[in-house]
Amino acid sequence: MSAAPGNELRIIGFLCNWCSYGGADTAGVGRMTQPTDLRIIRVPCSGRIDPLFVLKALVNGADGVLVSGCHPRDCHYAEGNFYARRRLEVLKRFLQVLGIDERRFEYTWVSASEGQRWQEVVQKFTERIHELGPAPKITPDQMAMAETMAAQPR
Amino acid sequence: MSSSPTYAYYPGCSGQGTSLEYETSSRAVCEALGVVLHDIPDWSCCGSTPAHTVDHVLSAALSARNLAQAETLTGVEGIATPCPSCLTNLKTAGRRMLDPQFKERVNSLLDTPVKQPLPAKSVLQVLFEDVGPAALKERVVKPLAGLKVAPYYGCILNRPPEVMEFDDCENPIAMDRLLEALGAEVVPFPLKVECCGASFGMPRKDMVMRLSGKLLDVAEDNGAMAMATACPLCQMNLDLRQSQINATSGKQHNMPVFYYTQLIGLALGLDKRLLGLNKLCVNPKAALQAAEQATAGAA
Amino acid sequence: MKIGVFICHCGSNIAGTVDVAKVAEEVGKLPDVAYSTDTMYACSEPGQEGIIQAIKDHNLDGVVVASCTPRMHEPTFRRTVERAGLNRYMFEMANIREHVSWIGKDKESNTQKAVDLASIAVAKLTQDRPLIAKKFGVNKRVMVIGGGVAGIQAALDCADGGLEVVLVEKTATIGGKMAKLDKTFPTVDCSSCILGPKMVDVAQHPNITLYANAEVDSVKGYVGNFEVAVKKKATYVDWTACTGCGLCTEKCPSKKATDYFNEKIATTTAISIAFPQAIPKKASIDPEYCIKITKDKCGVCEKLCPTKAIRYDMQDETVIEPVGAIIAATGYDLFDYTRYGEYGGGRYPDVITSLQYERILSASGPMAGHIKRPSDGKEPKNVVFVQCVGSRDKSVDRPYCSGFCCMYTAKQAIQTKDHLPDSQTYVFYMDIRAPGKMYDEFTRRAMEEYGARYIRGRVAMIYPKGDKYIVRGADTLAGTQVEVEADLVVLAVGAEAAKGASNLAEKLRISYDKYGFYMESHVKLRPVETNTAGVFLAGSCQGPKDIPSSVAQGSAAASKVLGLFSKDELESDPQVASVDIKRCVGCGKCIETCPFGAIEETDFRGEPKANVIETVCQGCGVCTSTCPQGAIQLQHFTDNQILAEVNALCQQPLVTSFE
Amino acid sequence: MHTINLTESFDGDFVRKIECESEQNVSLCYQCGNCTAGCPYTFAYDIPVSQVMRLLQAGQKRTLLSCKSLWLCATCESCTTRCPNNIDVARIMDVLRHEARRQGYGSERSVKVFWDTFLDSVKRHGRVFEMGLAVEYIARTGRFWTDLELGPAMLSKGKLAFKPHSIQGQAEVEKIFERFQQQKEQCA
Ligand SMILES: Cc1cc2nc3c(=O)[nH]c(=O)nc-3n(C[C@H](O)[C@H](O)[C@H](O)COP(=O)(O)OP(=O)(O)OC[C@H]3O[C@@H](n4cnc5c(N)ncnc54)[C@H](O)[C@@H]3O)c2cc1C
Ligand SMILES: Cc1cc2nc3c(=O)[nH]c(=O)nc-3n(C[C@H](O)[C@H](O)[C@H](O)COP(=O)(O)OP(=O)(O)OC[C@H]3O[C@@H](n4cnc5c(N)ncnc54)[C@H](O)[C@@H]3O)c2cc1C
Ligand code: SF4
Ligand code: SF4
Ligand code: SF4
Ligand code: SF4
Ligand code: SF4
Ligand code: SF4
Ligand code: SF4
Ligand code: SF4
Repeated sequence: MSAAPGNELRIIGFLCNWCSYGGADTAGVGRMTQPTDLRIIRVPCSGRIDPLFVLKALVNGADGVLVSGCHPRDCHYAEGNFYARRRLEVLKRFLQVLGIDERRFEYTWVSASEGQRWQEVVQKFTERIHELGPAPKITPDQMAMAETMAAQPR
Repeated sequence: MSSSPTYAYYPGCSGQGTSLEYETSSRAVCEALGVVLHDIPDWSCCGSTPAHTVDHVLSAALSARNLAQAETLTGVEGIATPCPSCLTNLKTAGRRMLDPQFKERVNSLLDTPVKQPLPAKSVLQVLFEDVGPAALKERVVKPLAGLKVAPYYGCILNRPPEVMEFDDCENPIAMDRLLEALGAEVVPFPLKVECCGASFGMPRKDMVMRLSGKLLDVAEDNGAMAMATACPLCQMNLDLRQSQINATSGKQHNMPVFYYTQLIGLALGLDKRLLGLNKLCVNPKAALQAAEQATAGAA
Repeated sequence: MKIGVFICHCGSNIAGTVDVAKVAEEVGKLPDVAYSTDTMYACSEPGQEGIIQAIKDHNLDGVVVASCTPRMHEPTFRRTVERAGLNRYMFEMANIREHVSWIGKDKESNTQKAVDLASIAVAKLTQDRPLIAKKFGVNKRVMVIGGGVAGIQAALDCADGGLEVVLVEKTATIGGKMAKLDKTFPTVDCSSCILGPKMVDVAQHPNITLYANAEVDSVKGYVGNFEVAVKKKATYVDWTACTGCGLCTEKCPSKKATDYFNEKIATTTAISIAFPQAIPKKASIDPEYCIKITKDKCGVCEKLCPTKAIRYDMQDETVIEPVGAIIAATGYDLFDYTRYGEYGGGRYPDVITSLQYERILSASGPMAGHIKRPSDGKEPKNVVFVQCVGSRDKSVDRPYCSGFCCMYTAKQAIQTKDHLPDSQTYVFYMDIRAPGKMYDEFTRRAMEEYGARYIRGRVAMIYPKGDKYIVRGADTLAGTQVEVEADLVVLAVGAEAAKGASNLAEKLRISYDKYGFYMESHVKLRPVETNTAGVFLAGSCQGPKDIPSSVAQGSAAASKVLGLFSKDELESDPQVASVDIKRCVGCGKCIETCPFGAIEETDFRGEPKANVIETVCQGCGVCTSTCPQGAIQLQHFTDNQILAEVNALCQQPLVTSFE
Repeated sequence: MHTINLTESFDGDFVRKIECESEQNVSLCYQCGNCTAGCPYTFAYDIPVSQVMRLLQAGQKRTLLSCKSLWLCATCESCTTRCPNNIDVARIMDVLRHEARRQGYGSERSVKVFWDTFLDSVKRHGRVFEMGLAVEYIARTGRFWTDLELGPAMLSKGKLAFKPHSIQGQAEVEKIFERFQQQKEQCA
């Protein structure tokens, strides 16, 4: 199931502390085996996730980025995930413009009790990234474009 | 509805012999109610139970030949069949062929491969969903008032629910509603989905005696004058073998066992020859007359 | 910067599938890492001492521990570094247990992943700044939501501890399920004799304000300072005037109203008092059945009422209650057994639920304690109990054990024999779950002394035969199919989350599992806390529980609240947003998006600027991702801190920086 | 009663094969007995269906493949419909039958011969020829037809044809059977 050692790809996860990070913990407590590619960065809320983080990760060599927050209506901070959703939708379009395969980026919802769901999410996303293979190097043009975008007021 | 519901029709082998009257009455009722049936050209046997006791690929392939034959028809929304056993095989084959690997294996046994299996329905489902009790009621010319009937669906018409996807798997009501629309009195029948003994009549008659005998007992206990079925095997076990059952159990059942399509045909006033009431072993005359008198008396 | 890194073995939990020494070695090579080692149990006494010693010996500025989830031990280690004189926010954790060793099988990959995770923690730490918590005042009032036995216990304990308590109950009376029970296991003593006095105490306690027939509408604020809007639903009777004399209920001509208290086995009058011992003992009108309200006729109760309490035009009313803590005690509801078509799906009158049977057994119930069949009022001879209905059944999405039904079934079998000595009981069970003091002995007594015939197997179908029911099951120990002719069948229906539980959870901002039961902060270590500070759990809202456990949890939740309120001030979490005045252009975008209204506009030398009200800010960071200038930064999760982590993971250097 | 040596007699390959062919996980069964309780044929079985499940968990190949119950199951789907663990028990019964056939078992001969005769009829005619089936069945079992008294009734009602209903595609159907013989097992 996991990529052969040495064959791993760079997958970065941004997870909200209350729901999805807890869900990943629950999966761990349940010993639900997962591919090893993913590295998780913990943030308080999916609303804290700046699309720029995702963009930077992809531009700087990540092969995939996974964002996961609380289910709609279940946000610890009432509506942070709602903001996240809106922003990340916009980001998907950004990626297309930049010429980055938008399938390298995914956002999803997993609650703290959903260990099994988390396992499935990781499994599927990792498989997808492996199907896409290592991300192509970013060209100087793309880099410049990303920089312009990063400088845009949000 | 703008256009008539149109189906590829799979009669099933028993319709050519042991359940001729089911076959003719199903066709007659469909025609009367505006359901168009196009026979699947040169259909073959689905293999029934024996096939799936050998192998699932073989069983699916026997059904799949008919699925492929049905694909030659145009303008049909699916396959309709009166026989629950054929239906199960058609549905199971279609469902399992969603798995490309399985489909591949099945197609490799066929001369003409299946492209996209058509959805299959029982004639009962077609009549219930495409015509419906309300429309049926309007067409009744000879209400069956006074006929106390136990509706018996048999074990596989609705089970397992994930495959059959029609009506309730413990307490189906489609036939109840149609019979009620005819004016018949549907008696409570708790064994609606209990098995009758299936195809064990020849090799293990004892099992059929016991299981079908129990169905007759419970129908009678609940005040039924007749039973209605939707399955050739059920009908045969309950009707043809009723004398054997009586001989084994010492009981005196005299319970006519109709196909529900025969009852619909009666209420619609269809040509008696197509309904084949004379093919029933337990003569239904007495029950039908009693029902008529009961209503006449009440009126 | 001088950083110390500690890679925990957690016994074999981590070390089993991660080469911890290698991780320590690799991370030790990072530029800012001054000290790196592995440690057996980082959280244990020697483990913590080791960290403190290293801070002192190596003059460390910050510490990274790579071990279990920060959701468990982050507070522990923060205290550790604080004891060594560091600011507690100069600490980071890498989760190499739940996210590495427990989910990956390949040691090499795990080790590499652990190195990466520890490295991002180091990267983040290089950007960390000391943060100082502020103090704020606490409103020492507590709200208890749900007036079952757990809520009652929690309310009484808090009130006895000197706190002001607001108890909110959805129905017209407190008491919950326990009020409906006749007797209770394992002592078979009368339920109302235990619960009744407690309910009276609630009514009479000077510190308790009771809102019955009320529900929580919305919750604002945070620990120490919540504001809860409580909707008092119209009862059409002025409860300040009603004395509970019951005259109205005697004369009301509308007698077909649904009797929820009696689990619908009886009907009641349109104006009614749930039961004689109800608290509050006040009448209320069911508007669906009141002839005055539906047809503008009748009006009998208004004429009769000696205190002129009837108000046909009463409206719902909302009150705001400021409280410092909230205890959720909303209990459970019963599984809807009509989903089992094979048991009749609700069509058979003498196939009833266990709770209906309690009402039949109860001396104050509709049958005055005489066991009679609902269909024909006859005394049953053969009574069959079916366990695990809607429990331990994946096909109806209820895979869990409801915990108390084995016990109450034994109780009901015993009571059946007590009431009807000539009766015979049968119990279909899969396993008997009776792990408690005197519990197993109790179920054994049902068999040994009361002759209950226990049959190990599930029931496949129930159908009527004459005026009896055939119950067809299996006796798996005998390896046969069995049939019992029953006069009455009692289904031990399982427990599921109370209706509306998930809705309330969303208001309280607490988590719930896929069945709607509330999630505790930690199963073993924090069983009555939630992940939302100031919100606690009691009773079966957290999962099915019998009365002893519900009461224990009620008391535990109360002691947590008393502990919380033992301080006059609480420390605020300094992980809040903060505005860089120089960068802020006063656009107000952050003010618009903050879900908590924590940002206000201030005037700074004639220019509008954003200002964060620290006590209101919850630290979500939505504003930080909103601000076009990068002017408002969530402390401890700033753009630079998170980017440092991203950077540590990516090979190529960052294109832009925010500074 | 004899003692089963669970370590020695456990046949893991057998369990895996049945699981693979039936696409079911037998360890999901917690032995509630619901299948046995609902099975209309329990009275005739030598091993009730829940115990079939149990013996399957225990990898008891020979006991299972030689049991009569496999041949008496009518695939009525009661067990599958009601299993609390959503196990397709009827399919497991079917798959056990397949394996029993392959390994040469057929403990309820009358049933097996009936089914075989049925399929031969399909193979030969493309559709079942009921009269032919009956005659052939009697010939194969040597049993004088127990239903003889039904013959006249059926004939007089026109329900038994003397000639098979052959179809044009008979050869196609025959080929299905032949190609099937050549196909490799999926979970071997
Ligand atoms: C038939 C049967 C017999 C039993 N017998 C026994 C026994 O003998 N011994 C034993 O120990 N246990 C027994 N139990 C278990 C017992 O009922 C529970 O342990 C106990 O009732 C749990 O108490 P609770 O306060 O947690 O929940 P509940 O009793 O369910 O109380 C919850 C309360 O919260 C209210 N509420 C729900 N939602 C809201 C909301 N949104 N807002 C405001 N209020 C709300 C409800 O109206 C209710 O009053 C039995 C259970 C059953 C079904
Ligand atoms: C093999 C085994 C495995 C288990 N696994 C689990 C598990 O996985 N999960 C789980 O939840 N539970 C498990 N348990 C149960 C668990 O051990 C208990 O729930 C838990 O230890 C109870 O804690 P306690 O504090 O009540 O008692 P104890 O752990 O027994 O602590 C009592 C303490 O009091 C001290 N003491 C005793 N008498 C005196 C005295 N007179 N004066 C002063 N001190 C005294 C004792 O020395 C001891 O330190 C397991 C139990 C066993 C036996
Ligand atoms: S710190 Fe965490 S990982 Fe280390 S021993 Fe303690 S519980 Fe285990
Ligand atoms: S409403 Fe009036 S009559 Fe009814 S109980 Fe209250 S005081 Fe008595
Ligand atoms: S007005 Fe309504 S509640 Fe009052 S007595 Fe009449 S029906 Fe009953
Ligand atoms: S407590 Fe007993 S009856 Fe209830 S779900 Fe658990 S095992 Fe079944
Ligand atoms: S969004 Fe940023 S710039 Fe605008 S007011 Fe808030 S802090 Fe200032
Ligand atoms: S972090 Fe920002 S958005 Fe979130 S509560 Fe604090 S001020 Fe409001
Ligand atoms: S019903 Fe399902 S779980 Fe129960 S014994 Fe049968 S197979 Fe096992
Ligand atoms: S499918 Fe077979 S085993 Fe299952 S209940 Fe029906 S006859 Fe019994």
